Amino acid sequence: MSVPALRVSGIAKTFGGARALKGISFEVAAGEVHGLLGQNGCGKSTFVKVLAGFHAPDPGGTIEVFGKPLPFPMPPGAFRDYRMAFVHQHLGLVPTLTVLENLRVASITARRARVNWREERAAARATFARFGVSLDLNARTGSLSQTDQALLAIMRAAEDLRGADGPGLLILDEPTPFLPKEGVDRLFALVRQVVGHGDSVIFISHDIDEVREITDRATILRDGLVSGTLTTKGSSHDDFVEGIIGRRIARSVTAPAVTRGRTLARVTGVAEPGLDIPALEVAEGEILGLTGLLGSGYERVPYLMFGAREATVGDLHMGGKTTPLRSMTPKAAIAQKMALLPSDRPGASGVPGLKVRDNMLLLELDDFMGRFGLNLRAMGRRASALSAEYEVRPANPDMRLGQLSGGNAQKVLLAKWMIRNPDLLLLDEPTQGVDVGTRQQIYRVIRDAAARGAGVICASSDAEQLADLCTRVLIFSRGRIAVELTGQDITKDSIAEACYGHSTLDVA
Amino acid sequence: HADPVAEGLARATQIVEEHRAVPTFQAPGESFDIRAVAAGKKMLSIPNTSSNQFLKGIIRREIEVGKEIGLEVREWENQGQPNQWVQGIEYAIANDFDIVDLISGVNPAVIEPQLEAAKAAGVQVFTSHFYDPSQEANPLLAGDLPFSFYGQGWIMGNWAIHKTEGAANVIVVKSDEVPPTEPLVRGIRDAFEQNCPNCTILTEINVGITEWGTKIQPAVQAALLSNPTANYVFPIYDSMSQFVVPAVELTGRGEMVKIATGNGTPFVLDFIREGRVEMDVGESLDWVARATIDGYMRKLAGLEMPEELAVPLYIFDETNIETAGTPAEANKGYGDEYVAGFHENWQLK
Amino acid sequence: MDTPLSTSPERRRFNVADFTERFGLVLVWIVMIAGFGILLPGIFLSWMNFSIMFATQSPGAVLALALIIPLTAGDYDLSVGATLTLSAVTVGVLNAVMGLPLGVAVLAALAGGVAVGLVNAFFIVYVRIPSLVVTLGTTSVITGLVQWMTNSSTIGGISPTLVNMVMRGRLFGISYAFYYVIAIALAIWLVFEFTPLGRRILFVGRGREVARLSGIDVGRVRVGCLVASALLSSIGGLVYAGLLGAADPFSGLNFLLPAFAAAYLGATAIIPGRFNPWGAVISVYFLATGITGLTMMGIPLWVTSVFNGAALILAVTVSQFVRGRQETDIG
Amino acid sequence: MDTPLSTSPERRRFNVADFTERFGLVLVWIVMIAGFGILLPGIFLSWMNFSIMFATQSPGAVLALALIIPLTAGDYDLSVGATLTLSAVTVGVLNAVMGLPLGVAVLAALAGGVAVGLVNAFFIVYVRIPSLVVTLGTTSVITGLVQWMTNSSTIGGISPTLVNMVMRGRLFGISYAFYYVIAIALAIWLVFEFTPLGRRILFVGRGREVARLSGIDVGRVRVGCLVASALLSSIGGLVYAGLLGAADPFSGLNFLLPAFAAAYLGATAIIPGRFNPWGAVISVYFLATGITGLTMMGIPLWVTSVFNGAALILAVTVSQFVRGRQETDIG
Ligand SMILES: Nc1ncnc2c1ncn2[C@@H]1O[C@H](COP(=O)(O)OP(=O)(O)OP(=O)(O)O)[C@@H](O)[C@H]1O
Ligand SMILES: Nc1ncnc2c1ncn2[C@@H]1O[C@H](COP(=O)(O)OP(=O)(O)OP(=O)(O)O)[C@@H](O)[C@H]1O
Ligand SMILES: [Mg+2]
Ligand SMILES: [Mg+2]
Repeated sequence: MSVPALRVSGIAKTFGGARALKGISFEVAAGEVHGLLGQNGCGKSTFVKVLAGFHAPDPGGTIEVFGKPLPFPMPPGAFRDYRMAFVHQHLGLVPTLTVLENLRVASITARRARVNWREERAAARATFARFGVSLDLNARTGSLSQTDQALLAIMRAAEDLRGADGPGLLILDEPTPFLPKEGVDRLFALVRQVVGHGDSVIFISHDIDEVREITDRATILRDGLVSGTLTTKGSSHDDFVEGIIGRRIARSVTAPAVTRGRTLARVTGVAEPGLDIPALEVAEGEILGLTGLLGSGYERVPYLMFGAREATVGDLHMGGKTTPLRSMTPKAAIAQKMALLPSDRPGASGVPGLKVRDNMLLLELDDFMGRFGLNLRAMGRRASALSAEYEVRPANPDMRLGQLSGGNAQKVLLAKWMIRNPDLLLLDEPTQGVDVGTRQQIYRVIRDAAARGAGVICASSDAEQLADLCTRVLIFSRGRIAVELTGQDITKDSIAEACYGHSTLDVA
Repeated sequence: HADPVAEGLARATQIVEEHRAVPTFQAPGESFDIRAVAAGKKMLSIPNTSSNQFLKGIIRREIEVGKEIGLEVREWENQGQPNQWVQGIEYAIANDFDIVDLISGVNPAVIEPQLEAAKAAGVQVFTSHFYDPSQEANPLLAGDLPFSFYGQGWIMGNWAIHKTEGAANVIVVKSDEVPPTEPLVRGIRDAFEQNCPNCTILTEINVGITEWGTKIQPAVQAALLSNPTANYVFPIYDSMSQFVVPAVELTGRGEMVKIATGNGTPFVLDFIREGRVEMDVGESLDWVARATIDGYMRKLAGLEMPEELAVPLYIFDETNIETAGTPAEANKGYGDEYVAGFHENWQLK
Repeated sequence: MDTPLSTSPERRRFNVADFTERFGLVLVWIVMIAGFGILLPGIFLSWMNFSIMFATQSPGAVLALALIIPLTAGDYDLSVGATLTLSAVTVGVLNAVMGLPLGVAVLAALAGGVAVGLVNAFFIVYVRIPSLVVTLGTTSVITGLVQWMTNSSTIGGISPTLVNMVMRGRLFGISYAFYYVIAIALAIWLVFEFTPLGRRILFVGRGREVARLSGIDVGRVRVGCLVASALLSSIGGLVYAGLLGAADPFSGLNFLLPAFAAAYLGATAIIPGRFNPWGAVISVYFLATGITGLTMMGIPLWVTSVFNGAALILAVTVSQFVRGRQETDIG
Repeated sequence: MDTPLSTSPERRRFNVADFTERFGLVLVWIVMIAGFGILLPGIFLSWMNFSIMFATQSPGAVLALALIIPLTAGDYDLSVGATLTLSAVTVGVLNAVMGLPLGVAVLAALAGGVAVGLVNAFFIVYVRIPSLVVTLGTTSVITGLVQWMTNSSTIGGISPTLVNMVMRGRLFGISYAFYYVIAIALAIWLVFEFTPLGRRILFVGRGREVARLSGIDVGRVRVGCLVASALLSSIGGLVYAGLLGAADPFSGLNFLLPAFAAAYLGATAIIPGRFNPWGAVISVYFLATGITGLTMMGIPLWVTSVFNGAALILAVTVSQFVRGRQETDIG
């Protein structure tokens, strides 16, 4: 048998006192797509960062890439010598630099005498041509949408691998949460292409269907240890779920409301560049899904309603009041009992450097004012109780938010908004980077809110999530609402179909 | 009869009395027609820094005197940075000035290349009120009017002897980076050596000018606490005294420890009126300005330059402080006889 | 079901590393005091010595306290030194030169401080220029204005009432100046720790976008912090003028670097990783103790500069090693 | 299928706003020169005047250039002013006082600069203390050492060779000093714009974690930048000593704030949004032109301070309004 692409044995990593990896061993065969699965915080990203040389593992373990052992600590950039390429969980782009600089970072920061800008530009255009993408090379990367940024990171990794001679290893740490179905398809085509070349791929995702679609085998981590390796062909959806969280769960679907509730909020006359919504409303108890293809603009809606992004025209009607969107501010939105959970977790949703309890109770501070100022003890108790209620692990509110895994951080931030019992809950990719078990907990919280009479708007590119969670789904195309699905019509397939159906129609 | 303490005290008292008398004018040299020399000439005055009011006061009066005699005087405003002085001299060379006046503070050693350039271009660079007569002037200068900083220290020392009746224990606050410090402190030391066997300098605190505001006060406090016998503090430049006064008051030693200083800066004279400072050795800015121009013009006229800037030192204390005005002014209290004296000596009118 | 993933339980036990980190600076301070006490018997360990030090360092301490407010909100305010000077000379000019009543002069000085804060805030928050640039600029402008107001000369003759209220008035042998410092530190501590406002400032400093989307009026908080720091700086100016009984147009800037040093050093103590008032005050007095001790031993003053710098770096280094050399959140 | 995902096309057309932003400072500079030329006929608009200005401002310009290197890499280096002084007095002490040959003294001065850079880098990069804190500390330490080395006095009598190489030697009537500035700016520009190293620095400054994940040795880049800035500062010290023919132990710190101002002001010009050498050099001479003109008009000193600050703030404000008041990337 040929040399495995990756052989990991006994890799452990300790942060301070906490052991994120407790000695994992597994192999990735040459030419295979290998899934790496596990609950939030089980150590997947940590392992990826060990592989990239970002973290040095605890002494003892070894990693071989195509038979060559990695030296620890690894010199920066040495991963390229081992023909590895990465898409990191937070993409690894510098928002204030240009698209060109981010795309060609490996080449323009290599140990050479000078940068040939003409060549770099040509190479970048060639890359775009290959992927059928066109971005402004001079644009500030931060001004791209999250989706475009994800594409940029993926293209970059694929290019890194193309440059290597001999077989390579592509590591994708949750590349899909920002990608709509279409992007995922394209990514998978790319992955197959890469594997066709004889390269291997490690694919990390919480989306079991995706994993089943693309991988050959999958290693499952639980609690810092390998809990098993599955061969994809012989395993069912439930086998994966059981492997990941240790038990089976039934897929839950929101029960449709018997009667449609009163209209809670209505947005009218939105007309922004690339977005045109004459009217959109959400009723009490309704979970309204928004989706569409890349660039269809659906995900801007929650931000516009919340006053998080500047709007030019349009009004929000809610609670008998009409507010022009241009004068909407997050503060006013919160006063109207709205809540917004943004998709940019570390940048817009929570502060990684502050404690879980501070993040969790930020909106509730005034309620803890005692006679002598903030009642710190009561705050501690409340934070502990909430951590338990939302099953945040570890349930220590004195940890910094950044020390939690992505899924657990997401639960903290959901708790932050839910304790205010919002009337209108605006969500952007609420389960991005969240494992299947946690996903159910988050669904439960959202459904409870709806059952209480709140309206929910959920922008998501995940059709399955929309199908499970929503009572009504709007599919956007080119900034307009193209299709409305309700009741039994909402299925994963019908959503996907509606997305594509409209795109082909539009293009035609 | 051979009581060195009493004798020294008597000498000290006499020196103090001499400098308490309102100063009198003495001609710095033979009479000459200053207008004939000055007409059409241009002089650039570069102060150490334009934020020093003592220097600015002198230059303002130089400008006025210049108007009387037909000499065009300009100030080169600067913030005390040597490269600005360099720029000033280059400006003077480029714009055909006849004289550059480094008034009390610009150290010629810091700008030697420019002094050479000035010499080559025929611009005469003078210093005034910068060196002590005991110090060697920079050879690149066209001329120098030294001022007796030694005398200033000498008077301060004798003042303390006189006031303590021969038992002065002094803390000196100084800034070694400026050349006048050395002769000034030597003057204090000599006064004690010659006139007071029992007097001592307990400690000398050296503080860089830029650090006066943050370091003088704590350092003086520490010195006072570790020297319980101290009865005088000499901030040798009187602008230091604003930091010495609170140090003395905070240590609760105001009754016992007195402050004597030198330069005649108005706010310090106000301190004397308020009883927070005991004595200040002053000199008249106008007098300095006139004596400076007098010296330079003599040189231009081919006459002998005076060996020393003939500006008398005058003691301000509680007895005569009202003559300085309320609030005090920079030039009050020195009489005005000298103005007529210069006029006559310069053959004006 | 649901195995607990990590096993750090909530603990409220005594933790040596934690304690060392929080009170390390205080311990070093005590050791230093003891050391000087032995080297300088009878002189150093006197109430007098400490009471004087507490009073003398109070303008610097007020400045350090002023600084930590915008620093917590994520803005640098380099203009605190110049604002201190502006306030001192405003009192000097209005009270001593123009003869207005002290109360009026004090109010004008404080109003001047608020004005500086508003100007800073306008350019930083509204025009969105980096705070370092704006406050560098206003420092220069204020320095010029001060020179114009005072003609670059020290102004004496400030009403003795101010001197009485700051320096001459004493409680337990310590000038009132010290108690003003304590009162300000206490107020900041209470606001930072026990009010929603304090938390909002923290969030604004650590995550502007998060704060904004959480309904915090980020602009208003930043403006408030910049105005507060300018106002405190002008209080510092009053303390300085009261301490000297005069207004000195030059020294303010000299306080700037030590105040920054104290603010950062203070962020390694008491509440490590955050700018905090007690840490800042302790740092000011820690550095002052070293300098006073060295001066009393007759060490030349240049050594004190070296001490100041070395103490700052070493103290922060020690605290960094206690924390396992994590990247700090501040700075 | 492959619909184009985003549709902003690349453009290379002439753009008025863009041009204004890049060359606005230069235009304002030219207008200012013209203004002073009219107000000061025959004096201001002379080759001599400019050649003097170009030469005398060169130490400040070198310092501003030194600063932009670590600023680009995301670190503040406050110690550049102190390092300039250290280098100047090292040459003074070794050459003028101890009589060593000029070459040896110069090498020692440069070695001192490198040492300062390494010390800064050790604490910033290895111990992970914020750069502001470390360089504040080393500034204080170096200031003390300089006072010790020089006894706080100016040292004259430095070898005329140095003076010839810096000030007396002229090309087109301008002292060599100016060409050193240009050479340094050119070198930095080439490195920043045309070498992979330059981009590594930029990546490190804008996103440290990302840079590391991209395989850049972040630590080494930061160390290199800190050493480079200290080395350039010590070259600034040589220029300063050569200009004066003497070593002055106090002025270095006076250059610090103007150099920062120039670095930030420069980041609004030529390559707006990035610290860049031409912008920095132009800013130094822009501010110097204003001050020289005002001085020649006999405007009181305090106006120049106000000019300095106001020019900085207003120039950045104008550039901000051109950019539509976006948050800047620097700072
Ligand atoms: N720099 C760090 N310091 C301390 N703890 C860390 C650090 N990085 C990760 N951890 C901890 O290590 C554990 C594993 O985290 P990791 O990010 O690898 O999880 P993950 O499997 O990628 O989760 P997710 O699916 O949510 O991305 C978590 O408990 C996390 O809190
Ligand atoms: N802060 C910003 N500054 C400038 N342009 C921005 C900014 N944020 C977003 N944009 C631009 O606005 C457009 C819309 O951005 P948005 O992230 O909403 O994408 P979208 O229309 O939903 O498309 P996609 O489905 O690809 O995410 C994009 O072209 C993006 O480049
Ligand atoms: Mg992860
Ligand atoms: Mg998108």
